Amino acid sequence: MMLIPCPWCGDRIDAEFTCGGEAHIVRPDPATASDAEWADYLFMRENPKGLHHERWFHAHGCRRWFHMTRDTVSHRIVAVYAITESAPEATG
Amino acid sequence: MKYSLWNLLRQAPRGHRDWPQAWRNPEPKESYDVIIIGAGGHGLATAYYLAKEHGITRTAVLEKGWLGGGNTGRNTTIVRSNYLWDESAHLYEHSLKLFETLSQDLNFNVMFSPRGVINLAHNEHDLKELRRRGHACRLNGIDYEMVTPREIKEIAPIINVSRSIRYPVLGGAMQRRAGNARHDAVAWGLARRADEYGVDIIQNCEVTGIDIRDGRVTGVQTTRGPIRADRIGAVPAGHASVIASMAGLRLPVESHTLQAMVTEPVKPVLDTVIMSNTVHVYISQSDKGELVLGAGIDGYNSYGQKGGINVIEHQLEGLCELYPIVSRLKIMRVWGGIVDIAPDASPIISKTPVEGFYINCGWGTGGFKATPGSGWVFAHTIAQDRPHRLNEAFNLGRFESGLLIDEHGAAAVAH
Amino acid sequence: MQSWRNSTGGIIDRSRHLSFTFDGRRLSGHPGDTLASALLANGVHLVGRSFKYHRPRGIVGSGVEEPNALVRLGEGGFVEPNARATTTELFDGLVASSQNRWPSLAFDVGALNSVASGLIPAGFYYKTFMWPAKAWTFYERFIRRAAGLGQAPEEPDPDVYEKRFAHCDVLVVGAGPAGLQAARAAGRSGARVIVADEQAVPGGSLLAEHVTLDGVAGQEWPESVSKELAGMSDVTMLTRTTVAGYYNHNFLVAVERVTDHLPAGESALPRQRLWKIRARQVVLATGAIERPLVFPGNDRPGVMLAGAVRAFANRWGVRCGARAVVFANNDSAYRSAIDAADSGIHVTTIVDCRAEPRGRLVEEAQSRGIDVMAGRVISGVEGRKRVRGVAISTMDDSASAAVTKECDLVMMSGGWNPTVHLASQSGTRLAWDESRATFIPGDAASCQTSAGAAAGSFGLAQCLRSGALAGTEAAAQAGFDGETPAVPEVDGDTGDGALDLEPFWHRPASPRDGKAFHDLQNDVTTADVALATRENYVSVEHFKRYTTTGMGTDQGKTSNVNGIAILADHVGSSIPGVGHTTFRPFYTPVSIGALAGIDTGGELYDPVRRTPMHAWHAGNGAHFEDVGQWKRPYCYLREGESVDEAVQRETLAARTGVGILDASTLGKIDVQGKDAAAFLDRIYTGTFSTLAPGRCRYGLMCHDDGMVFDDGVTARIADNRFLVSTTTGGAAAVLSWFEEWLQTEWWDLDVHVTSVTTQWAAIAVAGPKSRDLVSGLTTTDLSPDAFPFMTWRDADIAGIPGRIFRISFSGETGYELHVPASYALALWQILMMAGERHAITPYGTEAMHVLRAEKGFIIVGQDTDGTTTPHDLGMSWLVSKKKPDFLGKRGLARPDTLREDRKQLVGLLTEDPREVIPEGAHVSPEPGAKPPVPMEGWVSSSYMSPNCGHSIALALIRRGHDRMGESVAIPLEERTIRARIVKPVFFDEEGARLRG
Amino acid sequence: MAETWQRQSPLARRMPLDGAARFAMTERAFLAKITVRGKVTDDAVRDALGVSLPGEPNTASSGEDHAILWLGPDEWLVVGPPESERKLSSTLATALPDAAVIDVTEGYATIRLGGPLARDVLSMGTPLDLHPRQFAAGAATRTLFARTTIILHKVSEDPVFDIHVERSQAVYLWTWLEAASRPYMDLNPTTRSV
Ligand SMILES: Cc1cc2nc3c(=O)[nH]c(=O)nc-3n(C[C@H](O)[C@H](O)[C@H](O)COP(=O)(O)OP(=O)(O)OC[C@H]3O[C@@H](n4cnc5c(N)ncnc54)[C@H](O)[C@@H]3O)c2cc1C
Ligand SMILES: NC(=O)c1ccc[n+]([C@@H]2O[C@H](COP(=O)([O-])OP(=O)(O)OC[C@H]3O[C@@H](n4cnc5c(N)ncnc54)[C@H](O)[C@@H]3O)[C@@H](O)[C@H]2O)c1
Ligand SMILES: Cc1cc2nc3c(=O)[nH]c(=O)nc-3n(C[C@H](O)[C@H](O)[C@H](O)COP(=O)(O)O)c2cc1C
Ligand SMILES: [Zn+2]
Repeated sequence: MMLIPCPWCGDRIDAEFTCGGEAHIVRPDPATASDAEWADYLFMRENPKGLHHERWFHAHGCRRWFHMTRDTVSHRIVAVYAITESAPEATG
Repeated sequence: MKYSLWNLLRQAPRGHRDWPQAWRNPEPKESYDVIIIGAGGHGLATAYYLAKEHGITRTAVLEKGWLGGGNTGRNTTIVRSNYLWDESAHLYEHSLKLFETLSQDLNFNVMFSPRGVINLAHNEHDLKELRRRGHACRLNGIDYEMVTPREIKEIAPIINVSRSIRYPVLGGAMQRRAGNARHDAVAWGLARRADEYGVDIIQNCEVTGIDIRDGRVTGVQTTRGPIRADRIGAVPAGHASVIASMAGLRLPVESHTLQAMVTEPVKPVLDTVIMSNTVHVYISQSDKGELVLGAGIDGYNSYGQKGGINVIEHQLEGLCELYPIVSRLKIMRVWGGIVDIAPDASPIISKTPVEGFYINCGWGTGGFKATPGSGWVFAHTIAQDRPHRLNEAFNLGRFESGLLIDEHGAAAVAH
Repeated sequence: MQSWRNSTGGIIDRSRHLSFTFDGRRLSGHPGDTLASALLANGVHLVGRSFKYHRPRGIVGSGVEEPNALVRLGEGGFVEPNARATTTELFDGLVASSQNRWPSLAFDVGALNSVASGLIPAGFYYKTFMWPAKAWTFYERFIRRAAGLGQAPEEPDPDVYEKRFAHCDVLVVGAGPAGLQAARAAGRSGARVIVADEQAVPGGSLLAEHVTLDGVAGQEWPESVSKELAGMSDVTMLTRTTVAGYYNHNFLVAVERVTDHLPAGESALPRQRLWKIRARQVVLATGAIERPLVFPGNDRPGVMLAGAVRAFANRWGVRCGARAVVFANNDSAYRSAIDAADSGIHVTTIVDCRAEPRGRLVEEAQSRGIDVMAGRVISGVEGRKRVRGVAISTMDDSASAAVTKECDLVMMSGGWNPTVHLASQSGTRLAWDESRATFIPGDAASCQTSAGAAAGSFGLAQCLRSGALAGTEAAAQAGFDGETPAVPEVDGDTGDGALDLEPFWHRPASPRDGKAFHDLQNDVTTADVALATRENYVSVEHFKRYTTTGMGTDQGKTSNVNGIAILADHVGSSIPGVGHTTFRPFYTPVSIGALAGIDTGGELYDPVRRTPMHAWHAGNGAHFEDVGQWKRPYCYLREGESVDEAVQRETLAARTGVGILDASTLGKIDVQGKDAAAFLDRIYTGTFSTLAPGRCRYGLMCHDDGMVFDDGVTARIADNRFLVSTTTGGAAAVLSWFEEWLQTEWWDLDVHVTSVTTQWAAIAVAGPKSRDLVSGLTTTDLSPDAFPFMTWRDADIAGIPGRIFRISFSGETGYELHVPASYALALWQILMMAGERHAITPYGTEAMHVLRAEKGFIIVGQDTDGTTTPHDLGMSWLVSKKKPDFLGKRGLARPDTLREDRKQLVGLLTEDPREVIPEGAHVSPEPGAKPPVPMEGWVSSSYMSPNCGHSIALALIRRGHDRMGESVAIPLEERTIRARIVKPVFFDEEGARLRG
Repeated sequence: MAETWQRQSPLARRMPLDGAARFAMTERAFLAKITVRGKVTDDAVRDALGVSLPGEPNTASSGEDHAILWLGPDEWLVVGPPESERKLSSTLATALPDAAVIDVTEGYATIRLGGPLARDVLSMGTPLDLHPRQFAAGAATRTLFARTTIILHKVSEDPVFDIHVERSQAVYLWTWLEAASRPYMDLNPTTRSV
């Protein structure tokens, strides 16, 4: 049961959130994207063992989406940043 | 030495001194014809059928931990074949058939026990889904029958079929040929047989890199040094993405923790397997007496074999609803496995853009039942460099073309 | 009666007698007793039969480590199987019985297994029962009956349970000397502290010691610390509370046994309470567990842990035997021997496998007349249901050197294992400590530390000090600074806890030795280790699973380290080389009831969502169905009517008179903002920016792969405001879907979405008489010209400010009336009254389904399945070709979504108009073929239509749109139905009623 | 025709629990509740209602008639006296032209809890830390409760809590709280607030 630091509400139990999976997936231009690019966007994931940039939604709280960088093995939370921001450098 | 009652009797007075090793601990050779990554049930079955069906025995199965220690060793052992779509039904049915004679085939009792699996319906929609699946199964030659709450109560007297619970049991579907098998025995039996064929099962040997030249695999890097082979079959379950990334590929899977648990052992109270999607719990009783319980995945990517207690709580709330006598039984142990979930809840058994590199993954919460079948078709795919009819549809290309095999209905709750 | 109870000593209340029964025998004990101490006080040692061989078994330990003494407690619904006698508090009227024996504990038929034990070594079942092929299930039945320990209750549990969350700065697990000091330190700093201890009173091992701390008796000192803690407002002491699981980010789960120590039904309080604790810092002061020794016959009743014998003597005033032999490899056993002797047990001999045991303890033992036999081991035990004597021999087992000693008690001590379970669960790695021959916590994972015996300090003074330091440090880490409390002066402590231990794991067995068990509960012997080694199950995890070591209810508290050590010996490796298996929740088993809490049993399991008219439905024959969490009337049963008849009646009524349906459960989302229209254009396959205020439009939503996921009618309320309706089941998902796109992709859009599902109740009024009915309640002009199909108006409805929508899912002339929820019941009743003259008929979801199927309207989730596109549904007209993009557009352009041979929605008319095709049946081009029969589609909706006078069905059939008029076969089990493919509209194809 | 008296609140049929010394629970029917989303300035709100916007997340501000609860960075719940919702929404809509103003009066039910056991009973359902240091009077937030979502507002330190819950789940929540408190209603307060 992780303690997730919502950028708005502060530390809350993970059960209040839903995880939206990998972050920073760019939706390609549907007019020009190839089938492969579209499949890549829809389905292909890094799914890394280690640091993962991901999206979370505070469903039972402020109902805001935000970004989080978390270690998928230790569950250490390394960074939390706005949904409009790109991944912080240091956390690679 | 053959496993038999006769040999057990002969060994008894000798204190069982003469039983040989079930498998060797070979040192890795420099090269093999085929390397299988992952000594789970699927990897071992692949090696076994490569030898048995295709005469390929210069095979190494590389395992980063101990053989059978992945999801094969931590699943709730449900085996059934009543899937919705033809592609899945045929594949799982093939596997179920192999299970039916696996003990004899391997000369290792895997305790396949066709004690029946019931899927419960708790609302009209569930009933519709089960009926649809039932019609499909019948036409696919897979046994399947709808059962009424009364019949379910007769089969499993501990269930509560009262209409007054939150989600009453409105009916169910039963596959009588389905049931359980002993998870460890499946891995061990396959390992022993593959080893007999000369397959090298190399434990504590983690693959850390995949060597590719001109778009073809040439071997792997491991914690025990490089090993060469021009055909590599990866069967790493929860670690599929990790292996794929070594070959420069991304996969349409995400790794999640799936938990299971056992109660303290009690005398038999349940002789069948019962699953419920709506109430999110499934139950069976092992031969040792523990109730083996499972539910859904934790909702975020994880490579930790440990999940949250909230999932367990919710599952047990449902369990108490359906089986009120369990309330005073105690949970003895809870564990987790890392499952690789594909968007359509169907596996990927496929060639890849890298020549000689084959991938078998995406079994998610339900691949134990497919162990022999998956190995069988994957061996074929590797040996012939093309898929077998049974796994043709389970290719990577389907994500690009859009022909997914959506088994969420039949696979929703883990099993 | 209690002939083994001393007249003084211990912390029990001799002035009161508690009566209890064991296997029907009436016995007595005192407050403060556990079931085990009371049994022993009555001279009862034989308490159970072992798992596999059904060997007689006695009490081994005095706490949670107990592997053998598992009993069944209580009667009827209160039955609890597999309860440890050593941790069960005695109360008046307690009923206990032994398990896993038939017909009786003394004479157990299952003991035949013992005779055949040569045939059933570890893993024997993998090697046999394979012929004939189908026979396994036959054998399995017997194996299943023989296995399992206790018997499950047969009745539902009458008790209630409770769960709660808690938060603290410092959680201290264990209230022994280390834990109490830690709690004191943290408490004094002002931090919020929870101390949890599994025992009934704080004190831990101090309760079993004869020492003084600052002049206070060790058995009383804990009480004085508790008093101090009780005076601190932010400190909570939880006794009878086991911390059972350690989860991510310092989230721990503990079970408090609130009323288990009381007679059934005596208290209104919950039986158990599950604490879910988030702690900033955790101090693990969980103590240590003594290790048994492995020797032949070490499972006989009367063979006990030395420390347990000492505890029974010191804490409960009970002598575990008359004549004892001690078997030891370390000094702590001497303290136990001395205290046992002091309690009146005749301790004759200490068999010490160390060559030269020496020191003050040895002298003190000798001074009590105890014979110390150095360099010796116990090589055999006599007696079956109780120890009668032991054989003692040299290490290398020269049989000639063996002597026998009579005794009825063997006290063994193989050293101590720090209780590292929680530390390991938290992610702390364990390190092998050679001098103490045990695993201790290595560098602690974050925000957590171990103290006292749990950290490997076995001396009392060190435990007190390490606890105080740990508590101070934990508080400081949590932001509370305080002074470290002084360490009390200890008197009577017999040293620094150095064990001077020489490991003794086992002696290579010879067949005549008999069984030597390292795992008592699962009946695993040294011979099994040898077999596992021979067969190469030598990874510690294979070893565990092959032999089942540590897989019992005690999870190997006394067996794991011995098992690992013996394995290491066999494979010629070291103990750290072999490693240990994974520690997992729960530390001790946790009842399912406690984990479920009150969130079980009907409504409490999952919310029942009710519409404002629910009570009316319930009072008027509604037969409810669950749709998600909602309860919806499926139909309203009149007296003597079947469900089918009711549905037919309601369906007919809605097309001949007027029907009303409670449509309040449909999702409603208020979408507003400057970019609301642009937003909906991206969400829906169709276009909404062109919709005029006051008008409504039906739309489909797809995921970005092009598959339909929800549908509904959207009304434009104002230029910048829409009301989107969704399916009942999809409401929450659609709202989240909107939020996700708005926040994560389209944050430039000025749009806000808010659920108003429960703000508005909705009543659908359908039927030729609907206009007549509704116009009587409103001044709004309902004539088709003034108020055409697919428009809406603000309106006063029967005095209620609401909205009228001219929309219809039934395909009938009709209106949807939206009013604020609190008025909905009143409106419903007004409609029922006003509609009397038209024989108004409330109809349920099933009639609604039939009505819409007559019109060929789809239900997402029934006529679609996650692989269905709008084109498959024949709804290409709803898919904009002009918009540059919308969710799903690109997905629909993939090769397999463009194929012409996809399954497409069509209607089916059976040859026999009375025949209703079973829903879910499949269409086959070769119905008579042998399985696998090819399939080319399936029937998604199928009903008898009273309005058409024949059955109707919707189906998704391969290339269906091109196959109009074709006859297809639907093979069922016993017959094949023939049907004709038609357009999926069966009634009022032109929509005259809709628009009229 | 429908009259005001025919309005029915979701918990109209429930008897208030009056264990005032320990745990009390009652419905506050028909409170006006308005969701405000979007660009909102403190001045505009203060001008309209005489109450300022809560400055911090997880807090509420209260005036004589109105309370404003912070629910998210662009979301507030304005609570006013019964029967005032029409007026309140139009006041707000006028005052806040760039915001979305949605009347949710009927969409939520409100339950008021009080008594020394209130915090304990709440802790059985919510993972929030309700220690007065963490959740003082004036605190408010949306949070998880058992199997539903609630908006929790600590009205005063006595303590008094208001819970706003989606109307269709009001009976569930009420039933749940009643069951959770039942063992304690005939006893001295024995649970511990942690
Ligand atoms: C709790 C739980 C319950 C389940 N219940 C059921 C059920 O009832 N019925 C059912 O059909 N299915 C069930 N499943 C799913 C099932 O267990 C899996 O689908 C199946 O066992 C997968 O088998 P496998 O051989 O592919 O994977 P695994 O057994 O996981 O084997 C993969 C192996 O690859 C190894 N590996 C990974 N990376 C490397 C590397 N870099 N180098 C070397 N080796 C590597 C791993 O160590 C592992 O041993 C359950 C799963 C879980 C976790
Ligand atoms: N050399 C020896 O003979 C020897 C060996 C070991 C210990 N000891 C003595 O034991 C004492 C150790 O003191 P301590 O305070 O470290 O330990 P302790 O054993 O006195 O106290 C530990 C307490 O924690 C409880 N506990 C353990 N796990 C728990 C859990 N998961 N949840 C709740 N409660 C739990 C136990 O029931 C016990 O009450 C010292 O007096 C030491 O001298 C002596
Ligand atoms: C079907 C099944 C039955 C199990 N039964 C037991 C059991 O009786 N006792 C036990 O301690 N563990 C049991 N386990 C759990 C294992 O001990 C172990 O937790 C699991 O294999 C995962 O491995 P790990 O905990 O070592 O990571 C069982 C596991 C499975 C899959
Ligand atoms: Zn938040």
